[in-house]
Amino acid sequence: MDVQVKLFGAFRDCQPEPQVVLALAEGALVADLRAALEAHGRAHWPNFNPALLARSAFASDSAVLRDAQPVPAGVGMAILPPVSGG
Amino acid sequence: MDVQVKLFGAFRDCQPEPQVVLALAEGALVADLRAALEAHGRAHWPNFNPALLARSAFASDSAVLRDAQPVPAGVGMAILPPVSGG
Amino acid sequence: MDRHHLTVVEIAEGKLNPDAALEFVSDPGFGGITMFVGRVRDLNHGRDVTGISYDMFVPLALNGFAEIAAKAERDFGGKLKLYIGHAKGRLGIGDLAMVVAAGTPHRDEAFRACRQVVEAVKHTSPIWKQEHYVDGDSVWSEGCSLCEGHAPAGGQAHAHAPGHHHQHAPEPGR
Amino acid sequence: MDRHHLTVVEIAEGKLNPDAALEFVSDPGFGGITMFVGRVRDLNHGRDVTGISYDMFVPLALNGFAEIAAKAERDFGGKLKLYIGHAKGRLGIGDLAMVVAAGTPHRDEAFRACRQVVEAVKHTSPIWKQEHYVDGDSVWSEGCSLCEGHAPAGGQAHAHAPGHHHQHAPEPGR
Repeated sequence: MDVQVKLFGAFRDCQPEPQVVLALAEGALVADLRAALEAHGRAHWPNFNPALLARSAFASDSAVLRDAQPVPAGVGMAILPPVSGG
Repeated sequence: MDVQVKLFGAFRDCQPEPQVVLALAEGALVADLRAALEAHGRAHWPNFNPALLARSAFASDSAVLRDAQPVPAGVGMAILPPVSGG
Repeated sequence: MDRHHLTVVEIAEGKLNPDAALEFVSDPGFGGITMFVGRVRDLNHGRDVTGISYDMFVPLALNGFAEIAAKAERDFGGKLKLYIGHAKGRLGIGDLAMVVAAGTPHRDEAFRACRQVVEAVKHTSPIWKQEHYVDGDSVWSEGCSLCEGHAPAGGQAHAHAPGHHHQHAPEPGR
Repeated sequence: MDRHHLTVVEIAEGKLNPDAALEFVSDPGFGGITMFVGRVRDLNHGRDVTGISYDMFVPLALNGFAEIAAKAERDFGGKLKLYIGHAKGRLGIGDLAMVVAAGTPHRDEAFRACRQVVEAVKHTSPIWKQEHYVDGDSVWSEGCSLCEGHAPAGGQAHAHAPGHHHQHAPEPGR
């Protein structure tokens, strides 16, 4: 399945478009999505920072999802670097 | 010497005027002023509350004065019931 | 002391202005502002309140505000602007009794300075309130004694915890 | 949840309004209101700042604000109105980044609820800031990781003390 991942914070600077689309197997976990984004970053983003990705979380529109959870089907995802609001 | 004492809070209800004038000996301490006000209250104020006076402080325009301090000459004084600002 | 604005507003002449307080404590170097607004509420200890009269010994109160501000400046390192305002006279429900604002570079100091100043004003300022009830009765609130043994010399806040409530002294307006 | 107003304001479309926040959290039964205003300051870690861009994942942020408000309501007994507002986009020096206001019957709860909400928003909301410097450079601020091991599940504030500052994560706007 194709999963769209919106980019936020420092990931905005990796490419002009605000999202990437990654191909995952059916039933993939968030950990698989993390691995796919890391592979994509290493392949396509000259300024990719794997350490930042390791400290970043994945989320749907409504909740942060843990690595052991499945990627929900048909839902846009987002990659969230460490936050610094306010 | 005559000392004017401004009345605040619940002491406002003891008489229509907002102050009393009490006669004290030269060199009187705040403790003497306290005794004089108590005598005045017992003599003239039907609703006088000695317990409230015991919890009240005397002050000039610029500072709270302790019982052991002299009453400053030529300065208006005030009787301050327990405070409840804000 | 132009970093601190200290004011008593007679209700017949005007109202406390939270906007002016925010504006006063703002600074290009400040990232955090905390403001407290105390308002007259409609119910206290189960009695319907129609208003509160605030009596105040104004010169001593302003003197005390200046001491409170000076202490906050010492405690929070000098990079601090403060606004301390209190109303005087007969207030109705919802009227503003007190506005305190603190501006500092970082938020932690803004929160702590604002809280410290509010508690000091409430516990040491020569201000008295008389609650007026629907049934026509009026009662002067009990409060904090300023006598020795009750409060330290110098007019500074005594050692009440922030959440302190007097057993002998309900705090009707709050 | 009409006791809580949760909003994100795109700077191109408007500004955060502290007056509206005060108004919203007011109630005839409330004696205490505490408000925090976060503003962009001109200097951080010795570098002259010209502005900050706030990036935000808006639907998740609003969801998080609602969780933060629900937790505050549980923690402070339900008699609470909250306003949580955050700006989005490119802000200049002095612009308001964040406004949080809490109204409660008594002041202690107002102070504690306001502080708790501010810390939760800063530590758990999907909001990122990019500082812009006089020399033309821009840097994304480090911050709080939302990964497991860093933050608990459920989007609630993690166990930072109120005065917490990240060693790895200076807090430039504050």
